[in-house]
Amino acid sequence: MAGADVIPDPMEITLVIAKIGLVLLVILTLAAYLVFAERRILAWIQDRKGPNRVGPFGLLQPLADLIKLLTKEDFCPPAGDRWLFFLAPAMAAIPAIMTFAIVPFGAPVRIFGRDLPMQVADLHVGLLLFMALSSIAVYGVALGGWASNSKYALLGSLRGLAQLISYELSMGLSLVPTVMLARSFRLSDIVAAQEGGWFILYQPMAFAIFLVSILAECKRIPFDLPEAEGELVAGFHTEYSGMRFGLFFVGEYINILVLGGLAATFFLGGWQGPLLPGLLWFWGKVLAFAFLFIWIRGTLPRLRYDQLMHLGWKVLTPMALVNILATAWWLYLAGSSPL
Amino acid sequence: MAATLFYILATVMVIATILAITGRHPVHAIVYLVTSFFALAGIFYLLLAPLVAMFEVIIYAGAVMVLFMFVIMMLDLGHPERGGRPALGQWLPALLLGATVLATISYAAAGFAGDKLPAMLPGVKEFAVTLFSRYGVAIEVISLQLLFAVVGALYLGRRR
Amino acid sequence: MRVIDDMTAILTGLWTTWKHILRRPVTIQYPEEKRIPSPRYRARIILTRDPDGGERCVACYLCSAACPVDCISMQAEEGEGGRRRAAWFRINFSRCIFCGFCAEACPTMAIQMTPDYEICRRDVMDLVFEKEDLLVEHCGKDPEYNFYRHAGIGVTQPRGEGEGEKPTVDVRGLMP
Amino acid sequence: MPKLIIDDIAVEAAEGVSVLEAAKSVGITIPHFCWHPALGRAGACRVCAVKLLDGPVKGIQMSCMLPAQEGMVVSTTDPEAVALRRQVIEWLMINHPHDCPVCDEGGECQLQDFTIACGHGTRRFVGPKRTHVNQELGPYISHEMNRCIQCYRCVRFYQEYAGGSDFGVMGSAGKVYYGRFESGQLESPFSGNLVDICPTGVFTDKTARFRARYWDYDMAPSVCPGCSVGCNITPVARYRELLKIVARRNDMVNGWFICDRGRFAPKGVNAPSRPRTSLVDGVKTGREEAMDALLRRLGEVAELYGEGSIAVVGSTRLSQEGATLLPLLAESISAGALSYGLSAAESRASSGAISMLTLENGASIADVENADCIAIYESDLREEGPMLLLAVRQAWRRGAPVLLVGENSPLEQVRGVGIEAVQLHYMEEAPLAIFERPVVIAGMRHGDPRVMAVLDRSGARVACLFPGPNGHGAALLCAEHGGIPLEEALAKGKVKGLVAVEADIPAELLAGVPFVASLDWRETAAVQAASVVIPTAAWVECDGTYVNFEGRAQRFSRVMKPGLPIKELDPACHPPRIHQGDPPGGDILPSWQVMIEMIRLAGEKVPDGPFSGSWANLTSLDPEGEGEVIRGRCRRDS
Repeated sequence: MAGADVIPDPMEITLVIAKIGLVLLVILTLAAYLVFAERRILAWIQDRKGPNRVGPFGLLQPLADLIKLLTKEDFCPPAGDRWLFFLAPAMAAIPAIMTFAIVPFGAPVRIFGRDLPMQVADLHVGLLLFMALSSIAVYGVALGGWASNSKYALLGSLRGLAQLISYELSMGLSLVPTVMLARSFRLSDIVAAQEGGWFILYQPMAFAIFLVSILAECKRIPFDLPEAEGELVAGFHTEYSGMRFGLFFVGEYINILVLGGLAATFFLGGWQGPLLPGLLWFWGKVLAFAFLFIWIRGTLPRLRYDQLMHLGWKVLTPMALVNILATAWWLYLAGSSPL
Repeated sequence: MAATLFYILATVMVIATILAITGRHPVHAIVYLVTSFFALAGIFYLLLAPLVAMFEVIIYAGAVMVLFMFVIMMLDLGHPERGGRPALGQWLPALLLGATVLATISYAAAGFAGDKLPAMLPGVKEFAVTLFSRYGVAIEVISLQLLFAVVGALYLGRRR
Repeated sequence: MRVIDDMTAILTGLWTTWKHILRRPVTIQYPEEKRIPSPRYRARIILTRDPDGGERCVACYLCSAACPVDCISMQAEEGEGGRRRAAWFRINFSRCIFCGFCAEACPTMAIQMTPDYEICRRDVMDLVFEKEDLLVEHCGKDPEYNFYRHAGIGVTQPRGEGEGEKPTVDVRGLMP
Repeated sequence: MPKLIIDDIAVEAAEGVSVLEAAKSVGITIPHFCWHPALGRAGACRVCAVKLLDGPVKGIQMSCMLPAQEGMVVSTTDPEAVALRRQVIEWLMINHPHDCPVCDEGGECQLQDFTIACGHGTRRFVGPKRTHVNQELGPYISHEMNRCIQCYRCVRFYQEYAGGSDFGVMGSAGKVYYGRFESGQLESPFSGNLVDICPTGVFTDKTARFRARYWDYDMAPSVCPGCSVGCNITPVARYRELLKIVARRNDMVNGWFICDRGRFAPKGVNAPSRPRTSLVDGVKTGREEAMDALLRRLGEVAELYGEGSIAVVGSTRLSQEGATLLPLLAESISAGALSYGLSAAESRASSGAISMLTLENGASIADVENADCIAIYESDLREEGPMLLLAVRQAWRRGAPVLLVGENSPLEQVRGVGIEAVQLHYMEEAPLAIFERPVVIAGMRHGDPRVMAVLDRSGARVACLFPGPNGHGAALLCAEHGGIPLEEALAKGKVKGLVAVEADIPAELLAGVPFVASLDWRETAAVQAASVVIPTAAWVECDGTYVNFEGRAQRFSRVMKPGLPIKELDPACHPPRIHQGDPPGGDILPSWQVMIEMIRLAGEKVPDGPFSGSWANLTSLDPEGEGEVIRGRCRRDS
């Protein structure tokens, strides 16, 4: 086999592994506290106090939740498909974590005499990898619901399948203009291209479409039809308990962080920003997105299913297509370097 | 290193494909097939064709198979896995076609065995330029076809 | 413009919830802070006494008949002076739904409901309250009422001397 | 048969029936107090007012006083009638003490029901209430005159129906008082019916004072075990304790009433000394072990003293189920003698009676009431069948002479019910032939079997008072299976082992028997002497059948679950902190089921049920029904 037969520098491997470990730690901790933050913020919105009993200000609540989930019975419905039932939560959580590999979360730093990008893998098809992984995440929802052998779970997973592939389309299409502007699929290039001005300024329409689409991709209110506790008990994860339920849950919150990070990367200049270091800017933007998600959850009611499909196919997708055309015309008229 | 990875991926792919063919449960078969696609994408990546690898996953695993699954889950197919095994007569055409394909590939592989792969495969830009200039017309025809399909679907699904 | 209306609606919603984030929560931290319910609150059941200190309960079985969950049981017996009383009286609070039918049915105002809502116990069996646990040393919400003063059968006072009674009839008298 | 219309329903009433009864026959209840089916009308209470819209009489009328006539159109819901009833009930309630919570009648009180039915809710009259002093009426009945509504039912029953002379009505107008002429126990042997007949709580059952309420009662149709009359009763139990007994209507037997003996006499069901667990040599064991031990010891007795040294003894209080199984039990343990617990004299008289009685010449209580001459032969009805005395009084009120024949028919018995009777020495002296419907009531205790033949020829209907509630059934089976009196069996000196099944054997007879086993629910001499005791269910704790004096088989139902009453439980055990199926002492079976178990253990073929073969038709008896007469089986079979 020709091609990549290069012995990698052991130092590089060490650094990459360290980065992976660090990112994993940060992401999981953040996801856990995002759950806590959501409960507190929702409580505030509803004039309640929220969990405030475990530790100071309830800060140890995620730990308590973890212990509870770990000690619960790991149950599989007798008529369910055991194998897929146990596989599904992992298929939901792992793509979400993997996606973070391509997100540049800070300015490159010099360490041990070499430039170290604050990014686990700087793929030149990074954006496509994101698309690929998000399309894989669909399987977790679909198989989990189907393997439960429960009508609520099956309905939830059917809804989830249709919703996720529908909104993936508008999400992908809304990203095309950014690629056209940055002239690269590489995420570090996209960030670099926004040095002069964030893409949200040039592409407000694409940003709006992307924002709505990632809300739907996260299955968050107002697009939480696959879970819809008022109609389907808990949707596709009705039959899950213990840590498997926890995996679905954590996957969802990691997804929020990852998609927030990607939104920042694609439209808000990634880690770029004045005065403060890049790391702070990036995480600040991610948390701002997370807060927005929670805020929206505390405000909006759930859509009806036909409204959801209408919005996806008849509003967002055509708008994204028109936006691509407009951008193409603009680029064509403005010449090779519009920015 | 790359060779090791290739053999691992190839083994996974072959086994998954065999399981997908012989599996009697459609949902299990889809899961095996998706696994096979993943392995294939990995092999493409090793062959320095990351674009193809990504499209493999996005289009085949992420779209086509999901639609398959959607249909299988929507239509209650009962329990086809409990049905009988296909008779030998039904296996024959598949075996025949399989043998033909295998022979062709062997012949082709033998023919190209000595050739060297180009040192660098074209990047995204070259790929795009080729696609939209040299094969531009074909692409447009195909996309028009897709547009018809979309319009047709909207027409069928319109509210009466 | 519908789109603008819709956007305004969504933004108004977001603004409303934002205002509520900054508002003080209305939650009461229960074990530390406690509310005192109104006197008519229907919680722990008691058996009261009449103003003279006697048991009001005459074990007439009306509360147990009215109880929709069958949580009241008792055994009547004859006490001193011809008073009817409960030999034992039992309320199973693990069954009680605090509907208040018993208090409503009680003809002697004996069974009453109090605002004491803290009746959790570690052991379910401790929720079975016996007469000693239920009987209190006061009149509850009806400080004046005394059943036997009104019931003309001469238990707390000689016959014919209760409230609104004529002296007893002399059967052998010749006057019409 | 007059036809009339009541509340838009066309009614065809029987001749001479009141409008109230005519309405009752189609399910319309008109409130009433003084009217009673057995006592008729008095027109005293005025609450049965109805309005006649059309026909021979018009306007407001008292429906109990008004005979149903052709063409009447009656409205019970007319506003005028409703208003009158409401006013009347308000008057009746003016002096009521409002003490329902402490009144034992509460919940089963006609006054409560009709006060609500008539629409009276709140007392409006503010004046003082009239009060009375109560009387002490003995240990069975308590008196609360303040609750009285002056319907005269008590006096009409006590003086007219039952012939009592110590209780009556005094005073006038607002002072009307019902009571004895001086405090003391009521003398009539039917005084307990005052409790049933009083529509409110003036007379209540003192033995069940302050115990329970109607809606909590465990009740079932049952038959009195007091004597061979077999009055229909409703025993009332609560918390596994028999509280009281109430009369149950059966026009073929006792009508509406029962005697005080059946109502108040201690039945032993609640006795603390009652056997509740199986005992072997005084040690508590399980029932299975006790039955094993019993069979083993019977085997030892047979081995020691030879075949036929065992006697099986039943009794006349053993239900017909047990009595039919007794011969099978005797066979399965190879017993040499079978006794139905009849004494030698009773046995002779009973066998005579059994061979004499046919379906035609037996007398029922209704026959007694309709007789135009009654002879009481060698019997004290106060002991052998008090309710027959009440029936004799009804016949006497219609003019039938009453003859007391023989030395053992005391004159005092009829004095209690206010009858004048003639005493004779011999049955032959009675001029039965000159009457159309003469009835002879014959006692079995002192009866002479030769007289039975005389009676058979006399043409009179005969009521033979067998001993015990199932005396007739026992006598039938005794004749069928060749039972002998226990004295005779013991006199031969061969009997060395006794199996007593609910048998009341005198202690002196037991003295010489080495081995005694007892199946019983009463603490009899046999239970005390027995080395193996297996407790059985009392008559209120199981279903069963009694055959009464006239040969009427009547089914009684289980009233309560067997087991130690809550009252007798250790307070620490109640409420039960550990939940279990049976209460303590609840693991007992009816004697006939114990007998089936023993037959099974002895290795014999087990019958399907208690009644097989020629008795099979008794299986489907309805406890609510009138019973089935099986008298004269012997003659028909032979």
